[in-house]
Amino acid sequence: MGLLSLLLFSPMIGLLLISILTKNSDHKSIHRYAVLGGIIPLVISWVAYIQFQGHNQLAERVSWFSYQGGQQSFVIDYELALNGFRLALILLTTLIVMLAILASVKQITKNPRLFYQWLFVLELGILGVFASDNMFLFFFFFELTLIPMFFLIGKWGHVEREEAAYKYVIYNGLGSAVLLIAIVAVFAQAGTTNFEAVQAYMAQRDDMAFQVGVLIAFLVAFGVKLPIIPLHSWMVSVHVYAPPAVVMIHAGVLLKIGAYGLLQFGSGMFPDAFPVFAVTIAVLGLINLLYGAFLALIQDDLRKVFAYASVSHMGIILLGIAGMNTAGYQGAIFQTISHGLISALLFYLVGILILRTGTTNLKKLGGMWTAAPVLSGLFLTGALAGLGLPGMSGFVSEFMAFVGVFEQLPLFGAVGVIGIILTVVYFLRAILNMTFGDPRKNKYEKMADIGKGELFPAGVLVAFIILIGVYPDSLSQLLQITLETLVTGMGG
Amino acid sequence: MSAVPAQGYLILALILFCIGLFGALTKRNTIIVLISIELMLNAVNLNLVAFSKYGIHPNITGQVFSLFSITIAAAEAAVGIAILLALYRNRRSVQINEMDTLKH
Amino acid sequence: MSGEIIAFVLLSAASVIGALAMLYVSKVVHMLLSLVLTFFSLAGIYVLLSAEFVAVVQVLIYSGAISIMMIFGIMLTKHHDQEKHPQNIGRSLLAGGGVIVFFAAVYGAIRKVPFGEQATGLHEANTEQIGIKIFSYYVIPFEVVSVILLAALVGAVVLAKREGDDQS
Amino acid sequence: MDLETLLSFQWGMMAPEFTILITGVIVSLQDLFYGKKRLSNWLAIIGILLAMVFLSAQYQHVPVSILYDTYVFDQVSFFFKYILLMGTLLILLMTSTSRDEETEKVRGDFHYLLLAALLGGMIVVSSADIITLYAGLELLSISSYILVGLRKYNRNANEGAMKYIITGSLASAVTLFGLSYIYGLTGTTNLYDISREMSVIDTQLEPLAVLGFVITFVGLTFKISTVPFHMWTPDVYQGAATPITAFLSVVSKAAGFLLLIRIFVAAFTTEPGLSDDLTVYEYAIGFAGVLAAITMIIGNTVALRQRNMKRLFAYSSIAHAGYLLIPLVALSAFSLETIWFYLLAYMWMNIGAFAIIHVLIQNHQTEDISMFSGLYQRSPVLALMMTLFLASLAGIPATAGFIGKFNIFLGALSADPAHYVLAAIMIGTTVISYVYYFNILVQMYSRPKAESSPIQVPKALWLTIAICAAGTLVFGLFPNLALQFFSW
Amino acid sequence: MISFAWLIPLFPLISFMVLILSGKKLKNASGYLAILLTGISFLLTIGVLLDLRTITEFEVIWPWLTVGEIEFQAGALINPLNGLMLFVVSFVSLLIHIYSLGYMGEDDRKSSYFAYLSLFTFAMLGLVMSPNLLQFYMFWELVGLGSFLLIGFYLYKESAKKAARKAFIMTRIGDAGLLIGLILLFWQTKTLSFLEIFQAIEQQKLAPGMITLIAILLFIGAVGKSGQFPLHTWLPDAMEGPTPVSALIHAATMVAAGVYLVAATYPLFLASEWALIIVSVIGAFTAIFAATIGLVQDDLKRVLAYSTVSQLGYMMLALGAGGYVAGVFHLTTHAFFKALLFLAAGSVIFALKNQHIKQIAGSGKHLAVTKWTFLIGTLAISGFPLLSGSFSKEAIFAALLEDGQYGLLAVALFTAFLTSVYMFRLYFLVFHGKGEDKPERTVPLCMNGPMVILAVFAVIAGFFGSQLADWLAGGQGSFAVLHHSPTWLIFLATLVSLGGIVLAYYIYLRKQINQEEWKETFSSTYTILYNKYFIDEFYENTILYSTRAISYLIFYIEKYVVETAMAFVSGTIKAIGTRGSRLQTGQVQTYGTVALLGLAAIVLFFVVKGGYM
Repeated sequence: MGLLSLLLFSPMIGLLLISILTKNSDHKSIHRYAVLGGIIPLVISWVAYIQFQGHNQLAERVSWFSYQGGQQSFVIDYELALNGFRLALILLTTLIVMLAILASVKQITKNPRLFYQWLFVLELGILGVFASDNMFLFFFFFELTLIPMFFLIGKWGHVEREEAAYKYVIYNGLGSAVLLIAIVAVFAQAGTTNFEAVQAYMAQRDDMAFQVGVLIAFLVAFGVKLPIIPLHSWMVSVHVYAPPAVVMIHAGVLLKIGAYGLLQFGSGMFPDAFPVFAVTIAVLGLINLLYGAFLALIQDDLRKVFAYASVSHMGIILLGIAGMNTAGYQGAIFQTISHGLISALLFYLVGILILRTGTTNLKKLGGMWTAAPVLSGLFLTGALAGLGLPGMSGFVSEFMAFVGVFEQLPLFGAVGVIGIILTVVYFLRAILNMTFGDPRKNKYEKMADIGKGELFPAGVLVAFIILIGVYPDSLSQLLQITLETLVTGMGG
Repeated sequence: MSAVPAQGYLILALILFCIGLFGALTKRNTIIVLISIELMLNAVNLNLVAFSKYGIHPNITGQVFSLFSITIAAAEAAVGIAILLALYRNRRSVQINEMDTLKH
Repeated sequence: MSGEIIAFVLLSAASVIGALAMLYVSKVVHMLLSLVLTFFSLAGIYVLLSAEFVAVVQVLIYSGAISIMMIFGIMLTKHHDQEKHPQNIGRSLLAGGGVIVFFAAVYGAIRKVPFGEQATGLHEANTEQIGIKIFSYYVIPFEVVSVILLAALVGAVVLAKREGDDQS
Repeated sequence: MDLETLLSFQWGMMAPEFTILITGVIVSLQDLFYGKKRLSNWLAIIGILLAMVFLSAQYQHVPVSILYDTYVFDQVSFFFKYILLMGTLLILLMTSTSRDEETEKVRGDFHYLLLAALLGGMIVVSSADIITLYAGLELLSISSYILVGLRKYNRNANEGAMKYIITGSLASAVTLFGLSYIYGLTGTTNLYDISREMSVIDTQLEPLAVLGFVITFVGLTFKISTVPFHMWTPDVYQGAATPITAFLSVVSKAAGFLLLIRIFVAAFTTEPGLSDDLTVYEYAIGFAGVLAAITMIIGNTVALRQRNMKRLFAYSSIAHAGYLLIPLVALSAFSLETIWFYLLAYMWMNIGAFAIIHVLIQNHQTEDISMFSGLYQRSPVLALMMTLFLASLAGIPATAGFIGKFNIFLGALSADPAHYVLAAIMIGTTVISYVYYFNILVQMYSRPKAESSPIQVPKALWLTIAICAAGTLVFGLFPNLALQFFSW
Repeated sequence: MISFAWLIPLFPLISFMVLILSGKKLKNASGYLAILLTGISFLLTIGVLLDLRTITEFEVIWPWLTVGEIEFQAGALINPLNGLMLFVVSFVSLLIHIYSLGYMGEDDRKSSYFAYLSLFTFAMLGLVMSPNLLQFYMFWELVGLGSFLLIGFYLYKESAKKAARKAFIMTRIGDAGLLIGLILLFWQTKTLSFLEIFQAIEQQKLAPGMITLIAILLFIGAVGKSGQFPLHTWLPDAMEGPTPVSALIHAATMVAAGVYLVAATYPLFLASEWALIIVSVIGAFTAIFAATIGLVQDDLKRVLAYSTVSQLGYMMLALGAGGYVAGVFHLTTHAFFKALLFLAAGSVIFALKNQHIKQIAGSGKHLAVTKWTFLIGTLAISGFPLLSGSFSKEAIFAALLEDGQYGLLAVALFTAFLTSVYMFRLYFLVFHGKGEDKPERTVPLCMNGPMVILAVFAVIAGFFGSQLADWLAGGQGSFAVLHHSPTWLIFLATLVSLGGIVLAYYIYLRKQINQEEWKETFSSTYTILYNKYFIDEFYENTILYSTRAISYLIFYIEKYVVETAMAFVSGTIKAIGTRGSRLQTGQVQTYGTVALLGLAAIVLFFVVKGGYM
């Protein structure tokens, strides 16, 4: 078993540890083993990072199954391979899952054993999505995330959790349905699902209509995941009703599958046809950016604000992709990573806030800073990162995305910049209303500030956000070869 | 030799089949429904026998087939009646429209 | 020659009348009896079609066994049962419409189908031919039918048997 | 025919059928004279195992036919017999320690009839002659009718059986009507001969060919419970005892599909069947696509409203039949493989699910979905297994159901022209099906438990569940095991 | 020394990080730590300045972000302009750190305050030594952050919250323009480095229209930051912050960054006539516009704020009229005297705990040092001869004259008059008169010291005009010339300045002209001026209102269109299910009928399709 497979299946260790060594009632040891189970993939993923930096091509291929149909044979292999983008996402995943586990230690009191079991299955699915080197395997793991998420939302969420869970399942089910159609359509033509092989096949086949059709399907499929307006309503419900620890993973990593997929499937496999969609994606991106921003402006629930902020931020990813050039793609990728970190941070803090006050209603909150300065400061930090303050990761990604889109579509870029003004407005509105103002208005005057132990996950996230913001080359070096592949369809 | 065209038999069979079908779908008494189905099977047999004489490649197989069909139909009818008796014992009714506890 | 036609016309008329009567009489027993007429007429038509053995079997099984069984069935259940006009008229109309459409379509399709020569050898040792066929080609179905009959027998006994301890 | 010819056939190839037949006879005699219920069960299980051993000996055997091509042993029959035997075996295991009194009374008959139905199925699978096929089909059907009605003091069972036999006879009359046209057209009942005749058919006979095709097909939709002959399914499934329901949904359906394949693929796909160089199959199969679409939609949407688990699974089974029609519509080199694999997967997941439902019904005396409430607290393993089966039914990866659906998909989209609409409907309705499958999951994991008493699961049932779970997982993760097994 | 220039901003950064991470542990030590580290920066700056006499340009860069073949860099660029700015920033910042020691002495969030102040200093220092526009933009935003945090420092006050938010948002609007401009510039020149951009412009690689567009976009950024019309409204509100902050950020440094931006990218503006015209017109308009508002405001700091806006308008006006040196010169002198004025105002507020000039009327006279330093500042800003303001203003007038902008010159002169009026209004009202309120506390030395130092600079800075021109010319080249006015203009300017003082004297000190009467006479004008031309209300009712309207529009779209579409789909599915389920009547004959209808339909279809009938 190669390192990648080890990494991919390492969440199973945690799952087994919890399943075998703990009993339902023993919450303490469940949490302990969960943390241990979260650390294992984290460590392995960093080992993989070091290996990768040492120019070790991490790739695995085992033949899996195949069909013989007439003249053509259809082969599906178990193929894992890393590139910079995937590695970055994997590191993000293991990190955020780890932090989500830490967050859950306090937040999940109901049946934590089952919770962690599902969480590890979810992690397995996400890692699989990012590690797989062919469409089938991608889909395999993509769909695998459905059930764990369904439970994590539906069982441990708040208020309308089950509706949210069903919404999640239906929307994502439909998205993956469309994805499956497209994947199989490509597979039926090419006889392989390997990304590179498909790309090579499509290049020599030169069937524009087919490629465009398949790309539309991909756009819809990943548009649900990303989400693209108007396929977003599930995502808002999930943000609002899922437990914050799960939203950390959901907003931090799961949504990123959409961006990853769009890049990997779109420009990774159809570099010739993908630019046809530049304007479409730019329009969608703009709509996302502005729609999300305007809605975030008037929400009364902090989680809704963050949810629509996510919608808005995904617009920037789309705009970056619409640039169809290195800068744009890199911006999109950076935004992917950066938004992952930021939303994980924000929802980590939301989780803490809920533990303290039991509400995220902005009308009920106010003047929190006096009682809880560190928590408030962290909220402000998160918001500043979200609104693209230089020195934090959000800025770098927004900047590159806009640089990218400006090359061909300056007008879209210019309108998009309006969106980033709105970003400031809604983030400050929400955060300042909550943290600033008269402390006497704060019903939770005696709320405890963030504890020492709770500080660690937030600190780690802030550190990464600032690291990328201050020295973006730490991430971008990793991506260059991938980007070359995406833009030119060559190399790699 | 015969002046009766093959179509004659086929159309007769079709008519009987249709009547049987209509009876099976509209009659109230379960026994009549069962016997209507037997009528349909009869129509099939007529078809088979007619084809064994007038078909594209007429041969004896059609008659053999119809024999099998008759036999099996008898078995089916017997089972049908048996089930009906069991049902009647529980419900005191042979009205087919009263069998509707299982629905939706 | 024309005798055959006359026979065909009479027999087919009888069978159709029998079948139609089944639809329109109101007493269940009468329905059954009118169908017996149909079964008999069909046996006659089988004879016209050089299928003497089938005709005999038809008489034995349909007009005999099955009809008797059905009459038993009626007697064991509500034998005074009268068929009322269907309450569910809409569905009956639909069924009627469906039947008519089906009839018209199939009729349209088979109306013009040309058939070639007719078999001539069917009369000769009809039963033997059938026997040979069954015991050379259709041994397996023959055996299977025996299993079917056995199963039906067992099933009918199990289902219809009234168990002493249960008289409620 | 002299004895020599008769003996020249390789009767040995029929060993599995004979084994089942003999087992059936032994079981019924045993029941008649000794009446040891438990023994019947073990006898039947041993018989099936023996038959499977005999069958296994035929692996990679060259195709053989006996009795003038009326009965064949080829690859297809081999694999489908495997499903039938395995499915029946699992169901027998499932019932071996039944605590259901009603079933207990008729246990001996139950085994005998089940074996008879199995025999019918095996004959259907192997026969290459319409008469044999019909006889086998009726053996299967009549045994099934009785099996459904076997709980004769149960009103639902009576009603189910009655509906079953009425619809079934109606359907078999329709089927026969269609078959009679096919016979008339070709003058033969042998499928190979039919196929030969079809290739030299006169254009004027085209109506007859098409009618024969269409009417027969519609008649046979009864067996596989697709539109338009699908409506009996929920009523009968609800009325029948749970193991019987499982039998109907898996074994009987598998036989039905093979029947369709045998008749239509063997008989109607020789070129050129019709005037414009299309085979009859290509000309007419389009409507099956429409039927498949309607079936999938009806099955999945109506299932949304069900609270009775057996009805729910009946509609689910209708929907699955709809999926399975797609490979027939998009006929290609691996349609057969696809159908087989799906039926195999369906066997594991559906019998597994029914086994759990069976346990719960016996524990709760209700068939309502609420019987799943809090299953996770009461029996985590059972809940986990059910999750696996439901995931597989819903087509979630890492289960056999997913690979099965993927195969169907691949078939539909690699056909020429690709059936995008059908694929889209299939996958869309699959998503709808998530709702009702996941509803059960919610019941199991998120609802308070209905009763606190521990669930009693007989050992043999554990065996069924374990085998099914293993099958679902193994074939989901390593589909090549089955796919390579299939293409010997 | 100059090669270590890049270290300069790092010390405040260290200060920021230490203070923010230590939380409340470093109570009193926090101020000293911040002063120490800022002091080191200041010393380094001096060292750099000394080196700059010989080396006119120094650049150090590192790769920062690789994007395919493009590489964005970070580093430090030291040229005379940057050096000057470094000096101004580190010097004023140091003084204000010291001043704050006293001013913020009793606040228990002192360490946060110093942390923010350090953060701001870091950002401002980084800003003025950016070698490229990207880095410039980043620090530009960061100074905005510092400003935001400090404006909102009294976070329990609703008004502070609003002001902070407003500042951030309004400047962000300008920033958006800047961002667009710099990205456009990037795609035109494939670089963001100042030096390479200037080369590209010299080689005329850019279309003239594009240059104008880019220049205007950059200028929008400057407008936002420097509180120019129409994005000026945040600056007066920003006075919610502690007064030293107003002195540092909203008078001396950050708001001047807009001017610095225009100066730093001056070749770009020079290449476009229209851009220059727009800069000068906006500058002139803002100058007079803010001055008129300043005339009637009653809040001590607000008057100063409008004065700042007005003076920044001056600088823009100068730059727009080709007065590069004049603009930078005025920037420098303004930094000193306006910081001084704010600090003095801060002492008043510190001592009297009130900043409404009518309520504290005359009480300022008890604070001797404050009174005199404030007077020096007032004289300097009013252009009193031989004080720094007079020299820099005169340079501006000269530049205008040279450029032939007579209309603008007239505006500038009138504004100078108004400036004297409102500044002396302030002075007379606060420091002369009855003065009943005794100060509650005395102003400590650490506050007076910086004021005195600044006062010295406010006096003498004006004499270095020509040196400054030479200094700047060393780096930039041809456009760095100091224009000299003809004598009549000097005379006129002095007259205007003195006239304003005299008018104020008569109105506010001698009260010979009854201001209440004027208010009556020009009541509508007064109302307009007092309410700042209703600009805030205008924005409230147009932009904010329409934004909210769009939000609600989308909200309803979301609620009705998106949700309805969803409900429709799920409703359809459920309806099919319901229909299907209702069809399942339990009547077996219905089942048969359905099958028959299906069969009939299919057969009919094929019969019709085949044309058999």
